[in-house]
Amino acid sequence: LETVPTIKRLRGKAEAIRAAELDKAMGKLGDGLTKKQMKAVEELSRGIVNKLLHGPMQALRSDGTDPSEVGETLVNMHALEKMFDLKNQNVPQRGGRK
Amino acid sequence: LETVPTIKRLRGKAEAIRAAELDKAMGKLGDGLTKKQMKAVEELSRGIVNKLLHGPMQALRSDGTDPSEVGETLVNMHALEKMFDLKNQNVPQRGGRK
Amino acid sequence: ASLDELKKALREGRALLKVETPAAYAEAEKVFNKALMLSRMQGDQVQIRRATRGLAASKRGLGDTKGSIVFLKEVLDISRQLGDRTGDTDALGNIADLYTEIGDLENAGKYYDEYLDALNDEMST
Amino acid sequence: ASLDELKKALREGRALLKVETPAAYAEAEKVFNKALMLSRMQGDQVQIRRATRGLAASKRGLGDTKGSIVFLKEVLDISRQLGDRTGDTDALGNIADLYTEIGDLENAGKYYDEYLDALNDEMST
Repeated sequence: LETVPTIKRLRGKAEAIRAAELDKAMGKLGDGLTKKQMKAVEELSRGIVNKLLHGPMQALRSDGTDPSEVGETLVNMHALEKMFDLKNQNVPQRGGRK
Repeated sequence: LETVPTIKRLRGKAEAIRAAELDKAMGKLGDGLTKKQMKAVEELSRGIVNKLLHGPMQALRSDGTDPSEVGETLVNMHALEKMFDLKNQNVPQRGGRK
Repeated sequence: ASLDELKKALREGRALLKVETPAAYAEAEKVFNKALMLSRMQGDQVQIRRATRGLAASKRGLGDTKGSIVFLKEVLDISRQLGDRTGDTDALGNIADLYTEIGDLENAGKYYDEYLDALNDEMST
Repeated sequence: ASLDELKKALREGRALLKVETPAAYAEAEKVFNKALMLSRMQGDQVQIRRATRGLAASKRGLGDTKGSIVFLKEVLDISRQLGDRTGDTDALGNIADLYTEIGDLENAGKYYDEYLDALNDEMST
């Protein structure tokens, strides 16, 4: 269960990247898009993030009964925290700096 | 250096996802887009992938002198291979099934 | 006329959410409550779901984590009745995030599992 | 007229690359060679770079890994002369991929490092 907050942080990080890139793109696309087109662009951004991060998020879940599986999940957690620089992200339980 | 092929596989996996989602989006967007708009959509897809994967790719590089750093890089490699399901990807050196 | 009013309320509520200030969230909550009432009068489940989603986001913005979870579960219920799971993946992920925020990691894990299953279904279609 | 011919060749070459068959890659190589000649006549470095990129992609499609690397390094040289690094990140990543393919992991690692640095620069601007 200790890997659960990491899923939230990873989702938060990905969402921040997605929203920033989508904003940038929408600025360049201008107002000429139809609602349907805007939805397609938004779905593009979500689709890429979801497909890329499904594996890493899944790697943070284990049913907690098999000890070796739990160990692997913890290794994955530490690896992902470091790779995605998730430690400094604001999460209530840790009370760290923003 | 043994982590190098993993970078290629990770890039390949991400590019396949990006290209498929971009294709899907372009189909929905129709032919009404200007060249500039198409470029913005394409840049959106690249921006998300690059920003998301820079950390994991960086985690596969170490200068190979500090033994503990090398060890960590190998741990990252195994974690990423599994998380992103990179083992079954086609890479010449491994000669595996596609 | 009532349908126009409903659509206007939903639009206004979504715009308020983007302001991201406590006052705007409070105003959004009012507007979405009105939208919920109007959509119930219309008996349109899809619009009811939209208003409920707006209320969940308003509550979250106001720091009412548990309130937000209640509305998001309501969203899942409506989807089940409608037989249309659009947006459920997002709702599941958000419920899990909210449970994480209040330290209920047991429920968070349960909802992340449902979220990952839903993502997986989306990916294979 | 020659500029039109050049642009047409570049367009045709790119379309051929998308076909992804050996015959199309061979044809693309011819077309990009023509584009390279035309762009040199124009003395337009940006167009020369485009043609060179096309040649690198054609070579790669034809399985000529080393040939592809040569053209991609040429692309980097042109960029340096132009003082315009557009597309260099991509070229660096591709060079590293190609070195990986031929088992030269030393050079692959070197180019991945440059690629990651370039990505980092892109991200901070």
